[in-house]
Amino acid sequence: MRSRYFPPSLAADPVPMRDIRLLDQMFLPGTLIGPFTNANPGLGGVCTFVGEVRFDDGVEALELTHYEPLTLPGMHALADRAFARFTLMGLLMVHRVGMMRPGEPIVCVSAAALHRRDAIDAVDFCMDHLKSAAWFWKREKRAGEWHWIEPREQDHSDLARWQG
Amino acid sequence: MRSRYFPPSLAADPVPMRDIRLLDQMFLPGTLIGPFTNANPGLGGVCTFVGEVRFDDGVEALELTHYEPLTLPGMHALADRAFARFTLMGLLMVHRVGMMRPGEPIVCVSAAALHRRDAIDAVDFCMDHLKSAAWFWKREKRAGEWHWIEPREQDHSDLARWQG
Amino acid sequence: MIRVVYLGKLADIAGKPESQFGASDGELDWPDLVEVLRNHVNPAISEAVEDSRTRVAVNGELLADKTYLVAKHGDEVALLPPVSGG
Amino acid sequence: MIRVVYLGKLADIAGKPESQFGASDGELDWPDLVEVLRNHVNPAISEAVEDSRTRVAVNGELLADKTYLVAKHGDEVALLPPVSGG
Repeated sequence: MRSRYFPPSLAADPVPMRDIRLLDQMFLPGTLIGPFTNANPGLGGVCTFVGEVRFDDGVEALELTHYEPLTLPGMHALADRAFARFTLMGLLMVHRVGMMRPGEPIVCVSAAALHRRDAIDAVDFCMDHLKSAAWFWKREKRAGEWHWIEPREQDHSDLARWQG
Repeated sequence: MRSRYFPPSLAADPVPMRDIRLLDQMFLPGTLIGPFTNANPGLGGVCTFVGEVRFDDGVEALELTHYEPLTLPGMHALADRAFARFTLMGLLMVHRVGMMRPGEPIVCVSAAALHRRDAIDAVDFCMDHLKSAAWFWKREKRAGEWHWIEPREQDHSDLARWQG
Repeated sequence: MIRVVYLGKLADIAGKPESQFGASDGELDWPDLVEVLRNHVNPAISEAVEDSRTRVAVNGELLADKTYLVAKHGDEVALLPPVSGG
Repeated sequence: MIRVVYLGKLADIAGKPESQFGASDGELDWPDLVEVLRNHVNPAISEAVEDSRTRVAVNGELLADKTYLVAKHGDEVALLPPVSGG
């Protein structure tokens, strides 16, 4: 292993960079990721996942309800677990709430690390756990009527990947 | 499973979007990822990995040599394998060659898919295989002298993850 | 008064986003809550909160076992159905 | 003439990025190449290309087994050391 040189700005501030937000308005992921990357000088890699509201058959809109006393603490607790599990320099986790149209970004998770395995796995881990950690309920509007989206089996198998 | 609605632009052009480049000049990942995302309407998620030249102890510069008759065909063959293995809408794979300074982006892989598992796994797969697929040789300059970087054991274990 | 908040589709089942209940002795336990929901809201919401997948939080703290609920005057009780997939 | 290209650190070992070799009968096979490198470049490059991890491409096509090399006039033979980690 080679030893690492940390640029002065990082050496002076070894606290990992954490940016966790709930937004009730449309956002542009690029406006978050650029500053996030620049806030982590000396990184080896940044992995970013952006989820958008899909153009599912006949879906006109999607609404996300959350319970504020649980959502943000849940996202911070998930960030704590990601920082404990992976060697990260920074973590950005942004989630939309409220009403969205197909094509709009709904979630953006970005992890900066010295090594790419940590960055990629941290994003994968956060995405798999975000729904169960942050208590979002979704309903979609089809033909003018709202329908709640039920839990899926896939969510459980996603979480099982990280056990043991 | 819900059926999917594809917006007209996608339905008219079902060929997956592929953007593979070798660049011998500094690039800004954001200027590639925005247009890439917009070129894939109807996507569910985009995963992007950007690798930067690390600030390793005393490293002043990094130089990547490649062998042109193998590099670009190697990257296209890797893209073929990613499209065969994952359900992707688009794949962007950009790699720097030539001389770079610490902090400069060296690689950017971005995958767009209907489902996040495909997008994340495709980026992970491409990053693990890029070095063996594309024939890059690296040397770094320390105290004014160039030193070749030897293969690492980690690279073999990265590839073994995708076997079987 | 104790504030009860209905999340996700529980709000549709209750027909409102929240209710306020008084407790004669100042405390509301789990059997009290199930009964007050059945009698003062509707039987469907009472059944829905008894679903094993419905979780309960008091003042933002999730209960490991909702049947141990003890809500006091001024508390906020949130009724949380399973989160959505997709 | 046959063009031989040295990639990565092989260029340092050879002391140049490429060489041109003639072949008396118009063809150069693997033993010919190893010998011509030893006699006309230096012994170190000859040993380096014999390393099992050094691969060979002819006109951009990787050889599955480099010892089956047959290079003809006008061909480009690339000598490829293992790619770098990191």
